[in-house]
Amino acid sequence: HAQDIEPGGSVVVVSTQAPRHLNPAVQSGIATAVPGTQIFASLLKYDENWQPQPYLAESWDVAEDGLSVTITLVEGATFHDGEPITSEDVRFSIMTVRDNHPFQTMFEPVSDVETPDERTAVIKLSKPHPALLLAMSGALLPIIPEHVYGDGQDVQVHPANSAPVGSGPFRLVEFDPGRQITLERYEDFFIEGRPYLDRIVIRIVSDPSSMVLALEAGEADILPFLTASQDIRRLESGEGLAVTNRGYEGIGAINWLAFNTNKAPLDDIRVRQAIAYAIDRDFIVNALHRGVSAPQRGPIVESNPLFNENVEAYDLDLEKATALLDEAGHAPDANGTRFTLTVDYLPGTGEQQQNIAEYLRSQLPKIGIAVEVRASPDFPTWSQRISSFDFDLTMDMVFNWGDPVIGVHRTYLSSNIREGVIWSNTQQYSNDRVDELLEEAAVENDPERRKALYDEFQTIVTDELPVYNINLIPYHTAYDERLGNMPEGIWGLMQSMDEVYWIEQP
Amino acid sequence: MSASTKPLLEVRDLAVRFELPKAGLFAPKRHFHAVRGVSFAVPQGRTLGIVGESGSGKTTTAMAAIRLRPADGGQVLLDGRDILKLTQDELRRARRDFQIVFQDPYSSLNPRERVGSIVREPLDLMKVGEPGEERNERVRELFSLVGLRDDQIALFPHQFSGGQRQRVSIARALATNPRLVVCDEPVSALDVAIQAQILNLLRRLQDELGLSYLFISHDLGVVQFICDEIAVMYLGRIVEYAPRADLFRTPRHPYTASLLAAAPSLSRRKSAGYRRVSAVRGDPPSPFNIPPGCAFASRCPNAQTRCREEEPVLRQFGEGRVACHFPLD
Amino acid sequence: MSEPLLKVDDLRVEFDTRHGRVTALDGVSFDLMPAETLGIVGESGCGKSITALSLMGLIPSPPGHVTGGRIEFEGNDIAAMTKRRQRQMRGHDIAMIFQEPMTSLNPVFTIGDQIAEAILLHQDVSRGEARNRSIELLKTVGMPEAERRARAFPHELSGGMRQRVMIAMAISCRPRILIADEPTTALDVTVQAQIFELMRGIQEEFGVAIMLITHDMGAIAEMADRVAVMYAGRIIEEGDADEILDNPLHPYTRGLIGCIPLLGKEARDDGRPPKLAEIPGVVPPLHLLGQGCSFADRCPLVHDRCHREKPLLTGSTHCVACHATQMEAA
Amino acid sequence: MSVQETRRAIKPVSPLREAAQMFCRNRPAIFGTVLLSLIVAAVFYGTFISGADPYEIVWAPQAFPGEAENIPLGTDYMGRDILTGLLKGGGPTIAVGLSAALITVVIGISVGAMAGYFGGWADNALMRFTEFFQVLPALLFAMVLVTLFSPTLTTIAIAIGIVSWPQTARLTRAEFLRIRNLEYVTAARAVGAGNNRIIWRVILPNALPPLIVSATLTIGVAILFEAGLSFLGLGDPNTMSWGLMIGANRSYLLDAWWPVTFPGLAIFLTVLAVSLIGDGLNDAFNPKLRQR
Amino acid sequence: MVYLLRRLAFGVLLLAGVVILNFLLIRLAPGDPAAVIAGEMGGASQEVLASIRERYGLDKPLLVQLGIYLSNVVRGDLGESYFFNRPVIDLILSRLGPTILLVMAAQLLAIVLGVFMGVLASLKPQGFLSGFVAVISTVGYAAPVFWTGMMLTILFASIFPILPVEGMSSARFRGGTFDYILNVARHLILPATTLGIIFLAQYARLARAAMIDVLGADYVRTARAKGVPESRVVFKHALRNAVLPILTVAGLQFGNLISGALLVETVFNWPGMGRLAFDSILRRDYPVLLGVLFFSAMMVVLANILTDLSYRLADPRINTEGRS
Ligand SMILES: Nc1ncnc2c1ncn2[C@@H]1O[C@H](COP(=O)(O)OP(=O)(O)OP(=O)(O)O)[C@@H](O)[C@H]1O
Ligand SMILES: Nc1ncnc2c1ncn2[C@@H]1O[C@H](COP(=O)(O)OP(=O)(O)OP(=O)(O)O)[C@@H](O)[C@H]1O
Ligand SMILES: [Mg+2]
Ligand SMILES: [Mg+2]
Repeated sequence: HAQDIEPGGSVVVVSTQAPRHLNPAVQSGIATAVPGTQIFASLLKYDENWQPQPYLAESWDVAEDGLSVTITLVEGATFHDGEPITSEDVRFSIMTVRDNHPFQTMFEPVSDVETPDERTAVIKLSKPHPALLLAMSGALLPIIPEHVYGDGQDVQVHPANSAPVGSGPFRLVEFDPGRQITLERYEDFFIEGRPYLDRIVIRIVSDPSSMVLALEAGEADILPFLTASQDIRRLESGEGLAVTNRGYEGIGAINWLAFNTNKAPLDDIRVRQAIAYAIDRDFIVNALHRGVSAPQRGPIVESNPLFNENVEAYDLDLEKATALLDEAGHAPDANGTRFTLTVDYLPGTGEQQQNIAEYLRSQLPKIGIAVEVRASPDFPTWSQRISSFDFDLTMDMVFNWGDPVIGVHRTYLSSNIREGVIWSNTQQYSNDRVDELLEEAAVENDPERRKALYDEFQTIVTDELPVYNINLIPYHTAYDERLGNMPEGIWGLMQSMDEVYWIEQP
Repeated sequence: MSASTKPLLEVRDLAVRFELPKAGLFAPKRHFHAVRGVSFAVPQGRTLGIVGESGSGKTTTAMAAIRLRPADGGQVLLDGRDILKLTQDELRRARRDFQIVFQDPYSSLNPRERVGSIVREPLDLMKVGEPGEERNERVRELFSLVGLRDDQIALFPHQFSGGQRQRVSIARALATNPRLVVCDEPVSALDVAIQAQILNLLRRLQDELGLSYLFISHDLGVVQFICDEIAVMYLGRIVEYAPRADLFRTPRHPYTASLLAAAPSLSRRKSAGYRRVSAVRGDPPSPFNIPPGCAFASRCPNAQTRCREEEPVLRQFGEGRVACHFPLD
Repeated sequence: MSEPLLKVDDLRVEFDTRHGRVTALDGVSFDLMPAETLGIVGESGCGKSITALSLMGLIPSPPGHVTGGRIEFEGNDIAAMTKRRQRQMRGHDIAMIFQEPMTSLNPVFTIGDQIAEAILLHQDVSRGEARNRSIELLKTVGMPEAERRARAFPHELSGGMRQRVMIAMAISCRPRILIADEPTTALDVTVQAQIFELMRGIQEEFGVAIMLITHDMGAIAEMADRVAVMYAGRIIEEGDADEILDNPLHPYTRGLIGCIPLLGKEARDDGRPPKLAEIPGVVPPLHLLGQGCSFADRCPLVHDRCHREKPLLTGSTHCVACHATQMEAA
Repeated sequence: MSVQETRRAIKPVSPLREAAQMFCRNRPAIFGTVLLSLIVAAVFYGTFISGADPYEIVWAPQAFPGEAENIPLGTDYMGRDILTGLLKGGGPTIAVGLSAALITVVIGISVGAMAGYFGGWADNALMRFTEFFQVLPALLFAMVLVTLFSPTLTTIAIAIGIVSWPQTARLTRAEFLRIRNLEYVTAARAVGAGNNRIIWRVILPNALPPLIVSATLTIGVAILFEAGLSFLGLGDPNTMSWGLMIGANRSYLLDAWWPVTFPGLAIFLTVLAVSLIGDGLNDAFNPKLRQR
Repeated sequence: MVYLLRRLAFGVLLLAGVVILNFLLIRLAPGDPAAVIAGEMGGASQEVLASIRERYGLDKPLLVQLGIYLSNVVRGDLGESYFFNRPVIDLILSRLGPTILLVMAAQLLAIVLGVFMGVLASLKPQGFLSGFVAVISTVGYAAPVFWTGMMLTILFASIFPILPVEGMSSARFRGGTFDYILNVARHLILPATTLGIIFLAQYARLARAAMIDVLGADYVRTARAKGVPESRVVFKHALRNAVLPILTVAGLQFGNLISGALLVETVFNWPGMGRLAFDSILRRDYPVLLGVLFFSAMMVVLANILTDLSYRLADPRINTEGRS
């Protein structure tokens, strides 16, 4: 149907997230990923069925023993400065990401990348690494030019991070930090005839209502990463607009309540379970989030094939909760209060975090736990508190990033209890069996066996509850109906928009 | 009326200067000498008048003389004691001997205080008499002395007319039985009818209490009415200093003469074809840069070269003293 | 006797105050002859300035209201004139100088401009011409270095000079009448004398009629041909200057003259001048004025009738409004 | 020898009573007073009598005002009752306003009085110091303070106080400069009063009227400030306040106007009442108007 | 001239003070900038933290850091943003324009309209208009500015969607300079009005009071006595003088304007310094925050100097040195 597509036109994307710079190789997060995946191409794409698809890599081949992967690059691919993209650049990119990206598990097993010829790269692994292919897609492995970033400067603060020479379908025209990013079609993109759009403008808007208004007024065309239920509901009924939650499976953003398992009384599993039983997940999902978000029962996103259906769901049961607390020896005082806990939350995402924290304040007293909400004015304050283990309960939002190895292990491995590092095992949960299971799963190439390992892991951690999973962050994209081929893979807009086109230009 | 010759207050060589705003960031400090070496004496029970145009330094002189403003030189002897050398504490105690009445009856009374407590304040501060009834009694006594009624004690200043306020001021000044009262133009803000009431009152009080006045005015009529001796100031200096009768009969300084010529009188009638021929021209020079020589030279009808070069000193001439190279006779 | 230049008849001005409506001028009548000087004296608040302002049509409204009376200029009723003509009259036919030379000039314009503005308003001349004339005028009023001073701002001048500027402005259009509201009270005596001299000179040169408002009896003696004495919003005595000064009829006028410590009053035995005459009490506030004579409370000659009935101004050349005096005369 | 008085003597009225009379004749000021009384009564009821919890979820989120019987002003994004929020949130809001104004007044008057009274280098130094605080935009500076020292009601009140005192200091200084040269101050010195007495007993009472007016207006400013900080998300989340209600509901503005509008109105009416009273006091104390 | 130099010199001292005060304040407050930077990168280990500290000089003693910072500031280098890894000065300069545009537009609107209303009201102090101005000025002052902005947003987004409520220009916009100006102007209407209303209220009230005062002054009476037509009395003689207190206040308002702009920029997503400041506070991007504080203080200082100068132009009384 490519013949029917009339290329051209520009698209305005609005977002509240301001990227620090545009190089996803050294920066995780949505903000950098959206423009980053337009500017840089990855080796693979992932389709909505979690299957790898060719992109910069024409083909790939995983060795029997799982200890090497051979990549063949497409022909004629060039960077935006016209230099050809070679296997050297692939090697450089993988090494840069391995050494600099915060998700260390992605390429940690990579021992070397061999480059027998310009278009062939052989990735050598020290141990089998089933997560590798996923880690080569989306924003996780941008192919960056060695001749730019390999000049010896610290790549973390490389000037080219803000003025990148990319490999993807769009090239940077202007990066106005905190305000706007303007991208333009790269004429020599390695896929013939693509991209269809001439121009992408990513505008950073501080106020969510403004974004909604802009979309309604036709001033903007795409509003990704929308989570506020009222905005979703409003835009769903908006004329000429489409709203979808597809394309976010890979991120797998889980909204959860984390326990400081090292601190009394939360070091008692029964107390954690009691709290879980006292929380009404249905109320949160259906009333607070008006049904836009999906319940999440375990540590692996429910849409991921690895999810274990049979984990304990902790449906609301106040009697059981009180019984557990009684059993744990926390008798209520004259006011009916057993003990007081503080709950922190990640600032800035009200409906997902603060509202639930506040809900806890009104809910947990029902089982005799007084709750004090402790606000952090900004992210750094919160991250400081949590990563130094200065908390009782905290709401948190952690991403699966496709493969458990990348996004799940970090929360549960006892080896990842790292003071000062946020989104490590800040719950300080430690279970030898869990450590064992995760280590095995990380190197297990057989899908069946891998699933079994993860099933057991999921059962254990939902029983022992270092975190109580609440819901999947209801990421939605609202866009102009007249846009065709909106990315539907697991990475949503953190994926190249080279196929997006205007069915009918506005 | 006792007319002792021993002075109650003697001021010697008093000097006051004010700092002027600097011209530039690094410009030197500039000063403006408002009072330049002024000496005079107020005898016990008598009145010394100081007259002069506005800005000539009358108020500054008086204020410095009772240390309400720092002096930059000179001596002020009250009964032989130098007021300028007293410590703050001594000064506070000494203040009961000298008090002041201000020009503006509207701004000299604290509007937030009842007049009774205004008059009582000096008694409290200087611990005169027993607190309580004795002081209240004294306040009532003072009220009747200055011609106010008892029932007005509890009123606020704004409920009085200008003349009545001036009476309150006088009562306050008299509260501690001072020996010297400085009157800084006490009647110039008042209507003529009221002015007469206050002048008569001041004279009566002097007779009854044996007060000494240092009386400042720019109105020669008033000065003539109340003063025994008169000092005429011009730009920070005394230019003539003489007993009343002599000054009015035979002014020695041309400036004094022109003041007298300008003073109001009912006898100079238009109907009688009176035409004023004032010899003095123009305004006083700016006090900020007084020319060398005699300060009055620029306006003086008799000025000679010497006047513009050499500053005359105050010297005995006739009955009084005069600072002029060519005094009139 | 020639026709009066200005004829004021039964002028009445009221003010809205906190105490309700008060009468500031109550039936004021007088004439002003060409080239004569009429002195108006009285204590503060008796209505002198209000009289002057109402002649200029400058009573601040609100709170003031001219509620009665008639003012004729050369036989024409001012109230009947158009607003435009009234405005022309101001400054052109009747000029006024005020008590406070410090505040009466606009601080943000040069004095040359302010004089020139008056000229431009009333005469058909060019700007340059107006400027030249204003310099001329400054010379006329004895301003040293007139050219330079024309470019000065008011704050750069002394009080005496500012009053000269006011006079220059007032005479810029050769007015027929010059109203001087206490022109010298704020000035030093030696400067006062110079201003009086200047006014006298101007009167002789231009033949203007002067209405001199003052509370200074000496100034009256020296300047005025005729005198009107005001008390609490009324004229209580009027007549030739000599008549009033030598033979005051109203007890208030007598008190007023007697209470001034004037030079040349003979001394007592001890060498001091005699005690001053006193008028007891104060001028009553306007809202407390009663039915009768407003001076009754302070009057040594007061009797019953004074509290009941307002005395009328009677007499031909020397008029007085006092029951006691009138009875005596009768 | 007593002077004969005018028979119809002026009735003695103390200046304060006179000001009170002026104030009572000022219709907007009376309106402000009544309004403020009503608000304070409601807030008092909310704080001390009503037992309702403003954080309690009582109904479906964002219920329209009057949708159910017990929620006349609707609910917010969490389903919390807005009326309860208004009643409970007024206390902290007004408390922050009052205490910030108090801090402002205390610092401002002390600094201003010292500078104005002593003059010279003390004045110079103090005024330079004041200017220091004045060149920083107040809200920005307050934001920095609040973020750096964590947002609690106390820090917020202190921060607002710290950023707003310079104006009071300047006003106080100006008044002291003016009054210290008046003759009654010299008179006080002439009868032996010391600096302390002159500053606190003579000058301050006379400088008070404009300061009272300014303090009144400062309460309003402080309330607006608190609201501004809360709006930006720098309020104290554990204490319900009007600003917090606006800030929290802000992102739901398009769907539900009432959770934002009502607290906004509450702030508006309170500040309005306070400034009407301030204006009334100003007129009442203003000697210019009183002369007539 | 000497005066101007002195003012400037003092302004520089003042700014230095502001910089030092804020630097110390920010550094002494709880919170480790290195942890913040690490957090922005997505979490990091102790070693990374140490390298970050070293990279940004955070490992040196505080006073040394201050010294380095000051000497850099003198050279026009405000450091590098922790968050964006870009020179702070670039970030600020790109935001300065919009803020100045907003602030100036609001100020202009407030002054022109406010003074006009105030003058009209002063002519009849008891009249209807006067009452109206009194009401407007208290009402405009009492409403929280962000709330007004939000109400306007509802009004112009939901009810009458005729004006843009977000941004400074359309994201889609591509066109000539003139169209661009129009586009920006349309976007400016709501923010400038919102911000202007508070100040309009104050200027109207001030102008009314000042005019009533001035109209009762002796020199106005003199002008009338000269026969000057009333309109000229009002607009030439009186207004010139009444402008003086307004000027003073206008200068002093500058800081408040910037404060207000902070809120208005947030409501209307105006891409100015206020938002940069707010974002940097939340990100603990201290170099940017310091830079913004420095720049806004500088704007206030400059505004004060300009006000002073214009005051000197408008009021000849201050102009003469060695006053008498
Ligand atoms: N605080 C001050 N600072 C600077 N100069 C001052 C100060 N007080 C007075 N002067 C100046 O000192 C000179 C003398 O002032 P002073 O008040 O003593 O005059 P005066 O003779 O009392 O005048 P007046 O008749 O106007 O009261 C004047 O030129 C005045 O401007
Ligand atoms: N705007 C006003 N509102 C109310 N009353 C006023 C107003 N202007 C003047 N008056 C009253 O009118 C009366 C006469 O005032 P006027 O100014 O004519 O007095 P005056 O004789 O000129 O006094 P002075 O010698 O003090 O200048 C006074 O009692 C005054 O209180
Ligand atoms: Mg004096
Ligand atoms: Mg008058």
